[in-house]
Amino acid sequence: MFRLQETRIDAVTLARELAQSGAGAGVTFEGWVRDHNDGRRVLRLDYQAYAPLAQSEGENILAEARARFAILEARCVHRVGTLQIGDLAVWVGVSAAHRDAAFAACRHVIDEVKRRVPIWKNEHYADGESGWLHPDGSAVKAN
Amino acid sequence: MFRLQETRIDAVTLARELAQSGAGAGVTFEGWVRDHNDGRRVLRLDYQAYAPLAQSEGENILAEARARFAILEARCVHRVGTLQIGDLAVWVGVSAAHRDAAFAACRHVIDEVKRRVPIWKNEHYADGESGWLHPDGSAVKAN
Amino acid sequence: MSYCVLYFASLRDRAGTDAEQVDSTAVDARGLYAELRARHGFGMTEDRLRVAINGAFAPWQQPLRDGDEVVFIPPVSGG
Amino acid sequence: MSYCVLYFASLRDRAGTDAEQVDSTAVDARGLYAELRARHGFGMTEDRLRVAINGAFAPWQQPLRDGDEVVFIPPVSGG
Repeated sequence: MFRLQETRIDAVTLARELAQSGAGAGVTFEGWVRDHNDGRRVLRLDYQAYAPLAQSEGENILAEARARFAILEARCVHRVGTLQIGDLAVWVGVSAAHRDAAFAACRHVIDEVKRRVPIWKNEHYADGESGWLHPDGSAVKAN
Repeated sequence: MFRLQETRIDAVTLARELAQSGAGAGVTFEGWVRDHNDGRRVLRLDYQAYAPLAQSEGENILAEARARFAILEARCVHRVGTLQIGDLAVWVGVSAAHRDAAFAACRHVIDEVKRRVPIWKNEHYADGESGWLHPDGSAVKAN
Repeated sequence: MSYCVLYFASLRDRAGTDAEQVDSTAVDARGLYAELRARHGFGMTEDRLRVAINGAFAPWQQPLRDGDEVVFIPPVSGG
Repeated sequence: MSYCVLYFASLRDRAGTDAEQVDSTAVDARGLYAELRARHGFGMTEDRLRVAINGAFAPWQQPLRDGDEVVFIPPVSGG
């Protein structure tokens, strides 16, 4: 299950859905809005997504994780819209019989989501500037 | 914070305590009681601990994790007593600015807890047998 | 031919719109981007972008058909 | 001398108690375990155990003092 949503991510409910009687290990990753990035003070941020492609690419990543690792469940929810410091931006949860697979799959999912899913982050800084982050090294305020 | 407890582990409250404004990543590990182990059907299990040494060894592990990885918080709670299938037996939570450190530290803590902390698991099987697990290969029902 | 182009992130800011209908003689995304880059002054070169056609990643040289939805995907930064 | 020995897991089951006061001439944990192994019929050899004295891991040859709390730690299986 991959989902984009504009409302608060309910990690408690999501985590509960991972549990199964055959599962011995659950690993979750939560990505929160940090108050700083690259030495600059961040006030809030906006996420934009190309929703249909983000959805299908997110589902692809979860399917790959299930094919590649001995896991039972893999889920990911990503916020879009405006977020404040401390808000949960992305949640990944994986359950498995054993912890090796759960850790590896959880890490794989968040890495691939950050690498491939068409979602963009616009950070608003304390100095009044803002800019879309294009993590291959393009400058903030790239055009 | 390392803690042994006989009552249900409240993962929700524990996870909430990890959050900080400088934290961008939170990784949790949950170890649940599985309904099977080594091909045998498990009904329930008991955990016994040598509490004072478990406590100090658990604290040592968390201190090592903080020294070795760029993390903000690392916490672990382990149940003792009788647990049912699906019960949360151990919870590890780590927060950090970045996910590399959070994943590595969380993995390190659960691995070391399983390796070093004097806690023992007695599995009760569907066939009526039971036995302490001594994971270096000693037989179930070892004396 | 007429294409529906969607813009995201810095391309959206630069274009000043999230979508536009583009009448163009370009036959693939490469030609279309060159045209739009000149029109809007996008700084990003083609090698930094990926292309999606009708909601799926596609090669730059895939022939476009009338009515296609075309999206130029800047480096992503989710998570 | 008198030691307080605590038992856990399979050693507790075998000894039939979680703790006992042991009067012994053993001067270290190695000697004490040999004595208790003979008494209770523990199957586990010394190389599979660790020793804790007064709540801290300790070497087998550390001299024991009267009143010490001694624990033989079977391979752990928490988590």
